[in-house]
Amino acid sequence: MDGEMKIGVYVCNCGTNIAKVVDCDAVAEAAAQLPGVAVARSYKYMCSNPGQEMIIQDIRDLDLDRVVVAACSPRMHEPTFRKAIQQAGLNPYLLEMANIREQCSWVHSDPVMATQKATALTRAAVYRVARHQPLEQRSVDLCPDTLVIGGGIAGMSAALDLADAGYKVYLVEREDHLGGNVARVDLLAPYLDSARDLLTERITRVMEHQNIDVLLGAEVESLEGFVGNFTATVRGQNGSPFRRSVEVGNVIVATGYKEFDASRITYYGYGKLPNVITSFEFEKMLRQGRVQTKEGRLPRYVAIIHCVGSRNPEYHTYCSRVCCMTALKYAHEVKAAVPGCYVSDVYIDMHAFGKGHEDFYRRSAEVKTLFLMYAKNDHPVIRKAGPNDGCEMLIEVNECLSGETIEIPADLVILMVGMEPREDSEQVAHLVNISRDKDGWFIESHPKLDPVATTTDGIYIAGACQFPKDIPDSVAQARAAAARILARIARGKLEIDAVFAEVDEDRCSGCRVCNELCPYSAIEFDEEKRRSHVISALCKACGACVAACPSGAITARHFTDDQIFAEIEGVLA
Amino acid sequence: MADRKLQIALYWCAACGGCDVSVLDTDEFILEVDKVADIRLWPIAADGKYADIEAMADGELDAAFINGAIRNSENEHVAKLLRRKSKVLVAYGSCASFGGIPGLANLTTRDEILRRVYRENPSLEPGNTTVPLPETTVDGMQLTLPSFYRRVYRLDQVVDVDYSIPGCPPQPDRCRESVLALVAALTGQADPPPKGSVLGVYERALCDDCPREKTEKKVKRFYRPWEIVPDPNVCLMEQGVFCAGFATRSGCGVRCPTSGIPCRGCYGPAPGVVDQGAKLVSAVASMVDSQDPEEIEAILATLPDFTSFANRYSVPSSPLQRSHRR
Amino acid sequence: MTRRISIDPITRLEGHGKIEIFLDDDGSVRDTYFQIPELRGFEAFVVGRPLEELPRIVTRICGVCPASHHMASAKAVDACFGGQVPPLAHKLRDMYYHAHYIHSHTAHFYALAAPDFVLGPDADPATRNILGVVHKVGLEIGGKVISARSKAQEIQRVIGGRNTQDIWCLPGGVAKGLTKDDLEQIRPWVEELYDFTQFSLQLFRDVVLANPDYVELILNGPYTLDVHNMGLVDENNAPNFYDGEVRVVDFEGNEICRYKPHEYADYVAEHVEEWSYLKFPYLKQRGWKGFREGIDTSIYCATPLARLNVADRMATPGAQEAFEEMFTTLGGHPSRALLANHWARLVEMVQNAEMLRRYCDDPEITGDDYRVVPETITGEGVGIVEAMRGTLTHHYTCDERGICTSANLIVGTTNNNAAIHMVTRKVAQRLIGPGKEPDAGILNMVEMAFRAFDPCYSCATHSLPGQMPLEVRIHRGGEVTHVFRRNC
Amino acid sequence: MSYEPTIVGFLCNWCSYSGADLAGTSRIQYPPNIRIIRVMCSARVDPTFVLKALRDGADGVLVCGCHPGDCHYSEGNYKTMRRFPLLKKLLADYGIEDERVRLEWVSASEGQRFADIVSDMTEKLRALGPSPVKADLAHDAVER
Repeated sequence: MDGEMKIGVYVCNCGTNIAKVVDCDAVAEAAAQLPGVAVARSYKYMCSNPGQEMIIQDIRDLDLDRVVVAACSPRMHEPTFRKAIQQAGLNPYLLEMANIREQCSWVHSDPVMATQKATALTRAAVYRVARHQPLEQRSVDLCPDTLVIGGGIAGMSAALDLADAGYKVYLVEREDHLGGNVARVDLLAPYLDSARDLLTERITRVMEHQNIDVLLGAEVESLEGFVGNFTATVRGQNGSPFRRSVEVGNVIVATGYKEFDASRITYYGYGKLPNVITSFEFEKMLRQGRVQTKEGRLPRYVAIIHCVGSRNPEYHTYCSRVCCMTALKYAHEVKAAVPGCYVSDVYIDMHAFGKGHEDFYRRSAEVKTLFLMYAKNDHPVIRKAGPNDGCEMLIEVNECLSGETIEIPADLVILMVGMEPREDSEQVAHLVNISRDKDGWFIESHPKLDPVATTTDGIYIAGACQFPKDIPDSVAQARAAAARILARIARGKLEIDAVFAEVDEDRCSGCRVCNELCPYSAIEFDEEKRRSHVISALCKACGACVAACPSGAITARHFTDDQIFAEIEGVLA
Repeated sequence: MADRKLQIALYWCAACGGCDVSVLDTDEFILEVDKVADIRLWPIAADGKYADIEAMADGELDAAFINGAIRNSENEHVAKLLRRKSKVLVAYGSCASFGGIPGLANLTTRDEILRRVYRENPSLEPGNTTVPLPETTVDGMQLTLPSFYRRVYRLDQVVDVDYSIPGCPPQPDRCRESVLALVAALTGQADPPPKGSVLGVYERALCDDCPREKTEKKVKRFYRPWEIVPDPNVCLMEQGVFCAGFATRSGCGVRCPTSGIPCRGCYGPAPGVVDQGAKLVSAVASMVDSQDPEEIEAILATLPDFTSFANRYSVPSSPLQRSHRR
Repeated sequence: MTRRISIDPITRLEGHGKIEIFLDDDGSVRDTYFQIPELRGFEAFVVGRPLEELPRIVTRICGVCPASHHMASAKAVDACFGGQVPPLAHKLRDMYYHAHYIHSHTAHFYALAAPDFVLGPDADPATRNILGVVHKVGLEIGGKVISARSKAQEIQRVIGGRNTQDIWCLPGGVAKGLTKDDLEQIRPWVEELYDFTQFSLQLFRDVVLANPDYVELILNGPYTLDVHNMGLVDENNAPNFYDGEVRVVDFEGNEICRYKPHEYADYVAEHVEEWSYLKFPYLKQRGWKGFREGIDTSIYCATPLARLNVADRMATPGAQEAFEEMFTTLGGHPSRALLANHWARLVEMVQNAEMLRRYCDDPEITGDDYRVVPETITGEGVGIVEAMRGTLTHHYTCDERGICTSANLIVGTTNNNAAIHMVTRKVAQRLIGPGKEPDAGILNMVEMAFRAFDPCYSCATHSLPGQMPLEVRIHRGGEVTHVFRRNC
Repeated sequence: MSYEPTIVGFLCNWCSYSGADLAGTSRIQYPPNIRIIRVMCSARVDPTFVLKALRDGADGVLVCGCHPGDCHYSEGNYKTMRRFPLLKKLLADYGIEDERVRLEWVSASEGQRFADIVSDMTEKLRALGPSPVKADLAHDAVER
């Protein structure tokens, strides 16, 4: 078989990312000696246009029939190079990548060992690609309807874009009203516009939109099927209890966040001191237009404490990203509500990275807000004030900038509680089969290049369920998800990976070991023929049945025993 | 048939004789073979000398059928001799094909065997310290015994084999079919099967021919054959009785499972399978009905000595061998 | 100067062996060694296996008499599991085993032994085999033999699901029973076998007894030995192949000892020689006295003739007749004429066929009570049956889970190891000597000595895998002057 | 000369392989002794692969999958988990030391964990010495 074969091997230097540790020329030279290799080159950036051109030219000039690219992780650029060789008329599955960056040059420092390893990985790729078969991409019909889980600002924004484009959307909201966490907010930083106005516009459009089916007080119970053809069961009791199943092609998860529970932190006396409240409780006061102490008096001193539950090894190490600007917003709103009230803002760092944020910070300083900086590991201490102190509480802060210990009066203390994943995020992740990071936020497919998709095809994430976000970011991600789905719908048919398992009926003895194994029930048993067979559209190519079949009657396309054996021989040769 | 009678030889290496009996069990068929072929060598039933074979021209024999595993230099010597003298060499039976039951010796060591036979043995002569030696001299008369290989090999691990006919022993009707096919090929009446072909077997595993009813393979415990009187109509595996049938090539006539005895795999792995044992690992594990590591361990503990079940006839065929380990 | 003759390999037996004959300068035999250069590992590699698997592993000790090992093993395993076995299971196993006897004896008598008598000891080696016999006696008789042996195999298959490489016995009984349909299928075959045993006796009379040379050879040839006899008998001292007590009788007919299976180690011990892998069993209470004949020797044999020597009578009428006819011809009971073993086989076959008839008419034989699930594991068990080639002992121990912790096997042919060594030497000394240069014919006569025992070295050498062909080498002055090797 | 073990790693595409990539993007260093082969799911790892890797000269084999409960294919890793005890029995009977074959759960966010596992396994295999399989096969060739 190798006799006739013409394999091209391309070793990427990735600038210096690979080349600084791995001797790419040596790897290419070694590859050139392997059976079936017609050409082996080392080049600065294989993924660049000239790099791809080089491959395409070689395929045409040397009529290569197989290509190996030794470069970054296939999870990064496999699609890129598949497209490239496809342009040159090769079947995209006649490509194999050797991961010599993420799994070699970036993790090893010894040039000799690293080069040896890169050579072995490349050899394995050559052995493997020699056994690749051209595979037909499968295309299935795609249901243009979309399921959006979560009726917050992100969910609504995504739903509207899809609906405006003329496609059906099912918007499922657990609460009996839309709006999510934004509905709990009064004004919005940094322009102090009204959250209600913002929402009312969205909510009315959503409720009135003929393409949007809003299911309030409802939850998604189960999600079956695969990209393009999901079946979701929605259960709810908005009015009378109901359960309905809807067919959708894609799903957007926009389930948002919950605020940190301040009572987990004892030292701020939340729950004990009546006038220590959380940012959300203060928002409520603002919306009701009654900024006052529990005793019903107007506060003369308001203190705002940042990073409650955030950037703190005991609770959450991350920054919740919206609290700083919200705190500044409070300074303005307090002054507006209680003229002459003194506001002190006790912070660790002032994160003002967003558009207009820095100006907003400056403007807040102008309204005479006292800014006090405390150190991460040295939180302010609140105690009840004495009868002659003329205030409810006294807050002791070791102020970093002045280096002095400062005691400030407070009638009302606002704790800027951070964001954390909802309690049900684990169930949701399981429901739609996506992963969560160590804090419980949903994991995107790629942190930089693919921030709205997930590892499960057809499932997208938007808004603060992925990580703390402010409204602009949430809306941006939501509309990005909508755009991704629209692009997919526009293509009409849905190209899905040609990789799936097949039963050789001449080898299947009908023992039925595989029947129970498939997580997608893709294996059915034909009682007539007494054979098992795989419904390829349902198969996600995990290969569990392939390994389990005692008579080797099941083959995993593109992950055949033969190909993996070749890879084993390659890395060990 | 052919104008010239075929020249064939039957030989046994490390075998039990069951393969030769399976040839006798083809009954009158032997007389048919006698019509078209001269049996130049058949130790169990015919007189004939090594000298006769050594005197033959290379390739003078049309076919040699060798049963038994390779245990010692003598086995290897004769196997090589017959290879040289024969146009076609056939591994006959499971020992020649996979190593067979004698191959279970590869799970222990030569020292262990000698210890158990000549040192720790309830019927040994009291005070015995003697162990047989490769070379002895009894008052001037020198006597030799062959030394033995550290492990058992299957035939194709020492000589080039053209075809194999597995089974312990091969069932007589399979044997007839295979021999007829070969005779046809050797007399130019049919194209020879591709080299390496396994003859006298079917493509599919035993379950295909097993009448027992199969539904869902999920078990909470395994039963050893002595622990249960199984339902005669239901798949033994589904009753928790380890049966290698689903990992074993059919051809035997399913005689064991239909008699209430689980298959132990004598017909060898399905085509293309590297190791029967490895395949049984994943297949059997797939049936374990639990997700709790401890419960999984507990369920699997009801299946002791797994290896001798998974590789009952194929230890010498495993990719792993421990021949030189103490 | 010593000259050396080797016959290698000896043929028409199961397994391999080697005979070394040392000649003095004058050509007289100085000594002869019967060596078994083969050892297999069953005692070692059954350790660690679940006990109930053993009856289906040890059958590979010998594929010619697998049922003997299957049964002995099954009985040893039964004992390890507390020993409750329904009576019907014992009946079925016994019935099965009688069919197996006929298969094995037929194969030996016609395929291995007959050539020497039908064609003659010094016939052309190329024709001296079963096919030669068939050509000589004609296809009709040949067909009879083939058909009978085949039926004997088929009966086992119908009763136990399989023949060669038996699977059927489980602790506490057998895996399947015998249906009425099965029984009706078997019945005519049993009749055919009975007729066949009568036919075979007649053939023996016509071919052997009608030939004075053969009778002379049997009665007064070198093929006699003053050693004792061992065999399994029932309470009436009739041969019982599947069950009973082991009885040892000296060559004058006096009982030396009688023991139950679990007592075997008190009565039998095995001597080891450096020049053979095969051990030499002897009567333990007499101690090892070397390879010596005589009334006080500790050496015995366990063969068909030995079994009939040990027995006072046969268990069935037809067999009793044949028994009496044989010993009258041999000049009394017991007999030392080893070649009579061939005749004894035919006598035993009559009992086998008559027993099969009995079982066919036993109303209980098609019952359902053929298996119990054992409740206890006692940890140790011994099983003894009469294999065609001698008393067969399997002795196992196991742990509390029923995993084998040790195994000891004393196999049929092994019992005869010393006797075969001695008779071979005796025959060589008688036939080779000054002026009597060994030729192929003479050496075949040497081989006829052990062939009488129907030795099975695949069996006997169960203790390490790998087989060597038996050879006879003629030594002179450390030089091997002739090597006679026949393939076996 | 000092011996360096070779480890063949079978990593599931979704969690463990991404975890190994993350170790890379985070520049977490670990010994270069491992050669990674990507499979879609740890459940694709046919025990035959492990035998073959050892046969072909690997001193150790590492199989990594998603943490139980987190499998991209919902339960693939449980299937792998069930196979391992039997595979270990088989390997032990062929004289393969326990440390040579490992099953570990590594998520896409556990780059550090992956690196630690590889370092630890490399250390253990260095201490254990070369795989006996290689030696046996070499020995077989010259003396039976």
